[in-house]
Amino acid sequence: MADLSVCVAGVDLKNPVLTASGTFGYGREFAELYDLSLLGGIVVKGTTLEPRLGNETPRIAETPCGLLNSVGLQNPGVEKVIAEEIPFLRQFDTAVIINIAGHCLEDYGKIASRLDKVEGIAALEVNISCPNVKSGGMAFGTDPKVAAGITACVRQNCSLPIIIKLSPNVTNIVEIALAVEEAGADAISLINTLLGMAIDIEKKKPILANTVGGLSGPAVKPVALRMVWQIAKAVHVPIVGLGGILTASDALEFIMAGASAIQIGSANFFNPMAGPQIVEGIHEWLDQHGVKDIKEIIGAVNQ
Amino acid sequence: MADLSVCVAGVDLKNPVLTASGTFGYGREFAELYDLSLLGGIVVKGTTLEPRLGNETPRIAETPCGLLNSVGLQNPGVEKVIAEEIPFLRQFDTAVIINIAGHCLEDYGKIASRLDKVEGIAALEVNISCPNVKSGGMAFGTDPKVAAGITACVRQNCSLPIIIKLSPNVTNIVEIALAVEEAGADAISLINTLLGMAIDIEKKKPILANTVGGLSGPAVKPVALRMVWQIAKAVHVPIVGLGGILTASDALEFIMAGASAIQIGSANFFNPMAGPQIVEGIHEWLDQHGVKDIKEIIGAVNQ
Amino acid sequence: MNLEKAKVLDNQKILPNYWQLDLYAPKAASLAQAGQFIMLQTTPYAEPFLKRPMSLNRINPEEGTLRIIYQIVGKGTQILTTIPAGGEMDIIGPQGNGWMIQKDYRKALLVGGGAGIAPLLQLAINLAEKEIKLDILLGAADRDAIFNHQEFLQMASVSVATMDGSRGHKGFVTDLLPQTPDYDMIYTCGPNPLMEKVALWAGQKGQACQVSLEERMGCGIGTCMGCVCKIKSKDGSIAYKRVCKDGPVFDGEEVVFNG
Amino acid sequence: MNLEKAKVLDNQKILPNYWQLDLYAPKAASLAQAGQFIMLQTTPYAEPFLKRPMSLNRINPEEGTLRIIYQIVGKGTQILTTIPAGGEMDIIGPQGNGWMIQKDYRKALLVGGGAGIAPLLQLAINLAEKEIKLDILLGAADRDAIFNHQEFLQMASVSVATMDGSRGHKGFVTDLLPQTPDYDMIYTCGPNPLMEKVALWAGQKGQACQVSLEERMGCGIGTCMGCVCKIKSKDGSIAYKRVCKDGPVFDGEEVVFNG
Ligand SMILES: Cc1cc2nc3c(=O)[nH]c(=O)nc-3n(C[C@H](O)[C@H](O)[C@H](O)COP(=O)(O)OP(=O)(O)OC[C@H]3O[C@@H](n4cnc5c(N)ncnc54)[C@H](O)[C@@H]3O)c2cc1C
Ligand SMILES: Cc1cc2nc3c(=O)[nH]c(=O)nc-3n(C[C@H](O)[C@H](O)[C@H](O)COP(=O)(O)OP(=O)(O)OC[C@H]3O[C@@H](n4cnc5c(N)ncnc54)[C@H](O)[C@@H]3O)c2cc1C
Ligand SMILES: Cc1cc2nc3c(=O)[nH]c(=O)nc-3n(C[C@H](O)[C@H](O)[C@H](O)COP(=O)(O)O)c2cc1C
Ligand SMILES: Cc1cc2nc3c(=O)[nH]c(=O)nc-3n(C[C@H](O)[C@H](O)[C@H](O)COP(=O)(O)O)c2cc1C
Ligand code: FES
Ligand code: FES
Repeated sequence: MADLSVCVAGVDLKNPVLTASGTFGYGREFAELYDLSLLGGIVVKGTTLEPRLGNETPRIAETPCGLLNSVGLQNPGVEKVIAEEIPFLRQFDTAVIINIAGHCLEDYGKIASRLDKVEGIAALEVNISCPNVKSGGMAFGTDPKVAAGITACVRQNCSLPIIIKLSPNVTNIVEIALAVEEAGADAISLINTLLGMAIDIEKKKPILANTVGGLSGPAVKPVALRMVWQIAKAVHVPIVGLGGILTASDALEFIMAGASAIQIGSANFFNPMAGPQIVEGIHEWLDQHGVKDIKEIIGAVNQ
Repeated sequence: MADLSVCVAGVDLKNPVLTASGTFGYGREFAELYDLSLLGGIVVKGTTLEPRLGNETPRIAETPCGLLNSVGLQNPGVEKVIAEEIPFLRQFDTAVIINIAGHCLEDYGKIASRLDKVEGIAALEVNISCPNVKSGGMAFGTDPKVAAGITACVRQNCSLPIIIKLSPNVTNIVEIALAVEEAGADAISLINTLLGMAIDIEKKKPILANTVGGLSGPAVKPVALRMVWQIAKAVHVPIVGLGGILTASDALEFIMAGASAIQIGSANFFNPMAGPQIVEGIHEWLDQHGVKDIKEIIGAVNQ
Repeated sequence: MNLEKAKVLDNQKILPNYWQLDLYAPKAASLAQAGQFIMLQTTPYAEPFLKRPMSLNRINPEEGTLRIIYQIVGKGTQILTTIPAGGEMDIIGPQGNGWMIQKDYRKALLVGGGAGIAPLLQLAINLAEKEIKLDILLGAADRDAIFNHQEFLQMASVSVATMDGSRGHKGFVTDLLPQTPDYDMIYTCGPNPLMEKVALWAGQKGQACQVSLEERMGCGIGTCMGCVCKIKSKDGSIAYKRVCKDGPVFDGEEVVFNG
Repeated sequence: MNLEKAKVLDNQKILPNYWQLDLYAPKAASLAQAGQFIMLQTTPYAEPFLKRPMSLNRINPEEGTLRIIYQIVGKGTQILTTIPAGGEMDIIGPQGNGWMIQKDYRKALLVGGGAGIAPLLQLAINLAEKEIKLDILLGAADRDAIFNHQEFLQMASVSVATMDGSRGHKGFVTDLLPQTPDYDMIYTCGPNPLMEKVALWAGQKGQACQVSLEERMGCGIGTCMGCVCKIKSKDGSIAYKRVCKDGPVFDGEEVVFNG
């Protein structure tokens, strides 16, 4: 069997398949279906300092080969995550990555320092790209200076490996990637959702209460893949690719584009077994193609 | 029957349904299927001063609910379009809109002035957003100053109504829209394609010879609709909305978001009868909902 | 959580806009409770992308079957009508909490509107088996949207209201709510305004009430926070709870309806 | 241009990786010429989005039928295998120019590889009807990818080559090209390297040759410029021509192969 282990942000992952923030809860539901230790890692729902209610409903609109969401970071707050969720996740032999978000620079610093010494956390994923919150959120991820500022602030406030998660809603993704790399990111993950909208023509109103939301699912895959490929040529830190991955073949596209690991987001809704099936599918493909180590094909299209 | 006529860039259209550049050729093939006079207008393939060969093949890659293309503006050049295509299109009672593109500012000026006095042209659509050409193309549409510069240049070189076609590959679409409005655009059309990529994992190579291409089709609809809605609140010139429209219901979403007219692009591939069927479908919807005039629902979600 | 490839036993039109789908899904059928729902995938492709939540109208654990009654609304339900007997579809479920029934109930009222009538049939059967006396009120736009009438009549007194008067009372089904109710529990499912009215009325009359909510769902399994509703605690604070996991059935008093 | 809703008469596996699809499409069948193709929509949904180009293996204008032989390659052809007899699918076609046949031909060579064998059968039938003498060379990876062998044998001498030697010559089908050909026309369809070799050889031997190209298609009707190939004019200048409209059949000498 091929070696599937990869190293991202200094974290050794048994395989490159992680689950994406906001689509996997804290793993409890999926743990009923399969052993979470099969996954390379789990990225939990975006966590904020204080509990957050999130946006009004409807929060979900289906779109062609995808969906819009405007959940708006509903979460129980960092204290409850530390008290109740991390201990649950620690049971599994998989990397636990906490996705964090904030209203302002200070928030990011505070939550990073709060999580710094908590046992069982492999890394932080810093969401500077949420399109669903009024203040901050996506705006942080569309300006290279602000993005770098948040990266530096998280860096100063904790010693955990940090993965900066980028927004695709930008003219120049390479510029942002370089800025966060320079500011101390140990890895970069992308993409978060594309800002989108859907209208109910009978009601003559947007479907989402929040008017706009984040587009995810297979529809966005070509954009995500292009951005991974673009930044892979520019940065030196490892890249975690995501956006529309549904199958092992999709995952391999991202890996060949330059991602050292991938995340499965909306696919968890389409096929709750996507995680272990993609791990399995990658294994099979590598074996069939005589590839002994997945690291041989990371960035293969650029070689 | 409801009144479907709209006015865009000072051009009276019998209905708001146009066909999008690059997906309809010069109408010849579709003229075998239906009377082109049923359409509000036809936007021809991107036309350049000199003939262009375009990019290497493969130029097409299918993606979830959409496709990538990297045709790269293959066209016979403006002289041949004037000599052979415009006379053909003039036969039909529909607005003929010539989509133009150039390598540099000068090109845009020259082609605009060449087309200025040609009979049978309703308007120019200025493509500052083609992702498939090496120099210029999309880069023009991602910088508000450059976009304004091209708009002003076309404005100075012809008296035809001009529609500026924007690229969605930007952080701030409103900024670009305002810049081209200020510089003299009579209308704004959007979106052109999103920059995307697909990989053939067996060959470990991009599917497109050009590596990246433009994403179109239903997949992009939520992004297109969001951008139309965003700029509708900001600009005063009419908006032509497109991106993933497949049905009359999709078209009505764009109209309610603020578009005065819409274009049908990739849908022509999925369903060659999309044009007249969408005109018909809009008619039916308006009649069923007691709307006497389509203009009543333009921008309805913002009211 | 149960994932299952269900087999279509039958799929037929029962009213102009309503279809009845019989599935063979033995695992789901063995686990299911009245008031629960399944997430149903309409095509094997990624389009439409999301699964559709559908209540269980009948549960037959012995035969391993489930019945769904679905209204044709949009793309997904249109596609559902094209799947012939013998076809297969992926389901997740049963999901959610189901109706709460206490042993000591003696009399209950069921109020259903439109597609919301669907989850009341299995409930009525379970209540009737426990010899709980039932009153049933069914409402819809017109008689073409009233289904299961005969089945309910076998178990209870049934009153019907239609907006156009084509069957029963002409007007809202809530017009039929009694002045002096004496139920141990009131169960309601239907459009939000209907349930809101019933919950309000029940509160005013000091009657307990359960409502079964609908919300657009991403995952249907509790992970995405897409399907939440506003729930008021005793202390007045408001929290968002997941319709798919914490519901779909909630205490009528707790729910904050949006109008 | 002809749009038609074709009815599936039969759809069955003929080899491990090849299926045979019989369609009732009377309009298309009445218009079609050997060497043309149809654009075939695999689902009624927008996923997969593009239609698949498929050559006509048999054309029966009297019965209004068309036969396609398709190799399972990816998503679209996988889905095709699930469509039962009685099903319907949208098609556009016939498309393209078809094989050119001149009245005075007396002897022709057909060289097919893999799925490229498909459009040669109707061609062979048409040539045989005109009493043109035929030699046929068929090649594939292994014998599980050689189809229509029996049908060809009824009309011509047939030689087969497989890469693994499981049928006929072991090696490339182009190994079987004769030293001193004397054909009025050579027709070839298959992978590009095969056609390139045949075209080169034909050129060297001073023989005329037609090749049927494949390219990824957007529209399949000539409007998108997606499917072009490089064609060299007499004057040496190079133009892009559309495989879907100006082809798929081109003069072998004119085509600039990329590899
Ligand atoms: C717990 C629960 C139980 C339900 N039980 C039934 C039932 O027994 N019978 C029945 O006819 N209907 C029921 N519904 C409603 C049913 O799910 C929707 O009518 C259906 O999803 C519409 O799908 P569509 O593709 O036809 O419509 P579209 O409008 O094309 O769907 C687009 C998207 O919106 C969602 N959506 C649209 N309307 C609703 C709605 N009312 N509730 C939730 N999501 C919606 C769809 O699921 C899909 O994601 C139930 C809903 C919930 C939440
Ligand atoms: C004129 C013409 C005639 C053809 N005739 C036949 C035939 O008779 N029998 C047969 O088995 N195959 C034929 N092909 C090839 C056939 O079109 C492809 O194998 C098929 O489109 C693959 O679809 P898929 O969804 O299974 O593969 P996928 O790889 O999932 O398809 C993805 C996309 O790439 C396109 N694509 C993939 N491979 C090819 C290819 N080789 N040529 C063109 N487009 C491709 C698909 O159409 C689709 O748009 C023909 C191609 C052309 C251009
Ligand atoms: C319902 C939902 C909730 C999400 N919540 C978060 C979040 O809290 N934090 C975050 O960084 N990303 C969040 N995302 C974005 C995903 O993690 C992922 O970046 C995006 O969906 C693209 O991947 P996909 O196409 O595989 O879903 C959310 C996505 C969805 C669909
Ligand atoms: C094959 C193809 C060729 C195109 N060529 C052009 C072009 O020459 N000029 C232009 O402005 N847009 C071009 N476009 C973009 C379309 O006009 C349209 O903006 C885009 O496809 C989004 O609309 P859709 O999703 O309805 O296709 C092309 C699109 C496709 C698919
Ligand atoms: S639908 Fe995802 S939490 Fe309920
Ligand atoms: S596929 Fe569009 S021109 Fe040939």
